[in-house]
Amino acid sequence: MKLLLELWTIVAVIAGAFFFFAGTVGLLRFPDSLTRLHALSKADNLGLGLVVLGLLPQVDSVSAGLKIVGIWLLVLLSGATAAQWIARTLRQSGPDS
Amino acid sequence: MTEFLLGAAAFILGMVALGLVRILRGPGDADRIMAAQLFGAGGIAAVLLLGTATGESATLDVALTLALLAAFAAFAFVKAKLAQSPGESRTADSP
Amino acid sequence: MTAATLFGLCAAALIGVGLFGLIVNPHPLRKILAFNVVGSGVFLLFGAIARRGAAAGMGGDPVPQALLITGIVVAFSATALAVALLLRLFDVSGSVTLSSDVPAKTGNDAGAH
Amino acid sequence: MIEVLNFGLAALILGLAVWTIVAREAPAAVVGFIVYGLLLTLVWLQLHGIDVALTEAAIGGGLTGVLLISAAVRLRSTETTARAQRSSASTRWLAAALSAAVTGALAICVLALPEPAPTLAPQVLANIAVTEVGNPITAVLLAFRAMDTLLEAIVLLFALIGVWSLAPDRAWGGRPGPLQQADPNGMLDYVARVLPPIGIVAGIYIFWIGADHPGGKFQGATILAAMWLLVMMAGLADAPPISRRWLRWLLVAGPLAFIAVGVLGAITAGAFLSYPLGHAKTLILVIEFALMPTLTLVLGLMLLGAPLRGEAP
Repeated sequence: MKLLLELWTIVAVIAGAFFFFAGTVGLLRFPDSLTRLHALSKADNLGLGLVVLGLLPQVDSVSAGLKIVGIWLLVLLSGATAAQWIARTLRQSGPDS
Repeated sequence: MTEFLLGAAAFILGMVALGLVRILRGPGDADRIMAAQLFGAGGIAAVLLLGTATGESATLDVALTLALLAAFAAFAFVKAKLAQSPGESRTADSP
Repeated sequence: MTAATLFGLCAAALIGVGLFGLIVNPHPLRKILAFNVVGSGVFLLFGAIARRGAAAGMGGDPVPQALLITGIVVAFSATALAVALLLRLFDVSGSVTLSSDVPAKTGNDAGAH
Repeated sequence: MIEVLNFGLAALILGLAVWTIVAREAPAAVVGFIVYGLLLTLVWLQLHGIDVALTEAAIGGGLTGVLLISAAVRLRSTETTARAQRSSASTRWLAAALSAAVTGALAICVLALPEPAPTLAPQVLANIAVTEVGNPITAVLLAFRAMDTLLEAIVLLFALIGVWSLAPDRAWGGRPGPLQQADPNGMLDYVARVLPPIGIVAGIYIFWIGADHPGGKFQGATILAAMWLLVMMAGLADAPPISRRWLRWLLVAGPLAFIAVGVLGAITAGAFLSYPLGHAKTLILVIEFALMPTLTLVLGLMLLGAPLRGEAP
């Protein structure tokens, strides 16, 4: 059981790290600001989410588990809002502002 | 396990740090803010990984604070930007 | 190399970088930024010294750490005051230059908004 | 692994500091500085200063970033003139030499620090039981070096008065910050309704655990101030006019309570700011509770800047 949980942690954290990698590649390689924004929102939502899921078996109390899930939800909320807002300035003034 | 978590933290930090090249290249301020956002998410992930690796539960509160304030700079940036062009912001406000 | 020495040396470099920016950057906002870099370098140096004082089961000497918290908050208030001064100068004169040989824009209503 | 991480952090921090100095445009430099604040938070964790990391996360990464990015966007038009005034090559070389000398001297000092390092940790540990708080940082801030904290609260208040005093005459007593229009269908409006309740709970939580675990009033107050700002940014509430009596009272309540406890100590325990035996924790809590609203208001109002509008909303 313990081995299984450790395996879960390793798989999920590696998957999360992969999304951060993908987000960075997108941020660097995509041609314009809106596509880059798209790549970025994948990274902070899924990357952090998978890391949080992976860490769940490793935390020492239920409250700590709830706390890290809450942290993820907070980042989802504020990240999505920030992305939408950045997109709004882009639409308004063109990508090169 | 500890080594793995530390390694993952270092890897994620390294990745989002590469994304900081966007801050250097731009071209716009919005792209720079995006790089900072990505770094914020990566930084929170790294803090969580570090905290779990060291078993220091208070580290989670640092991540909580970061998560609460992560997007504030982006909000302030957009607000200031919209205030610069008040005429256009009205049209952009309509859904 | 221990973490304390590494970040102590890093702090020394930060203070140098910030000092350079403080002298050569003509824009006052950039001077405020550079000043904050110097400040964080000083804090980091202090923090490295606090880390070296780890004893009695604590990860660092709590006295300098507590002073650091005080310092960070006071540095923020100084930055806020400096930015407010700068924005007021901009509102009144339309420019933020600190040198007297560049004529400031005149005829602008004080604090017009 | 931990060495790799530390070296990476140090290299990144240095790189971002250089970027903050050499970037062509101020907003670009400020974004670099925001990331720099986040990295410093990680460094504080590596240096075992969790309380400091919390403060840096809240103030260095959060509030300072908001303050500077708004100013940088507003001052955009002034940058071209400033660039024209670039200092001469000789000045730059002199500045570089001076900076290198300062860095060199400090580096030598760092490498020559005495071994074993002097520390006050054992003294703190020996005396912490008297204060009845569990977090040594809180014990230092509010008992062993309470005078520093008192003066800090007063300095913050003076800084706010300084910011206010920059108001144009006609706006004195009015509302600080620009007038924001609410946008009922916008995302910011949504976040400003959802996030503050969570943020307020989190802020009070960080404040509350400060007695026994890392956390405390500064960090908690910063989070509360940020939530207040978010509501004002979204246009859901307007900033209060600075002439309001309740506002003035709340602003001085914290320092006044602190001084009152100090005077009480002078009467009952023989010295200013010393606590009578057995009542230390109660008095520390009184001070913290009184300082909390003051700090929240001071930090929030400082970010809003000088009043620019009349009393009318």
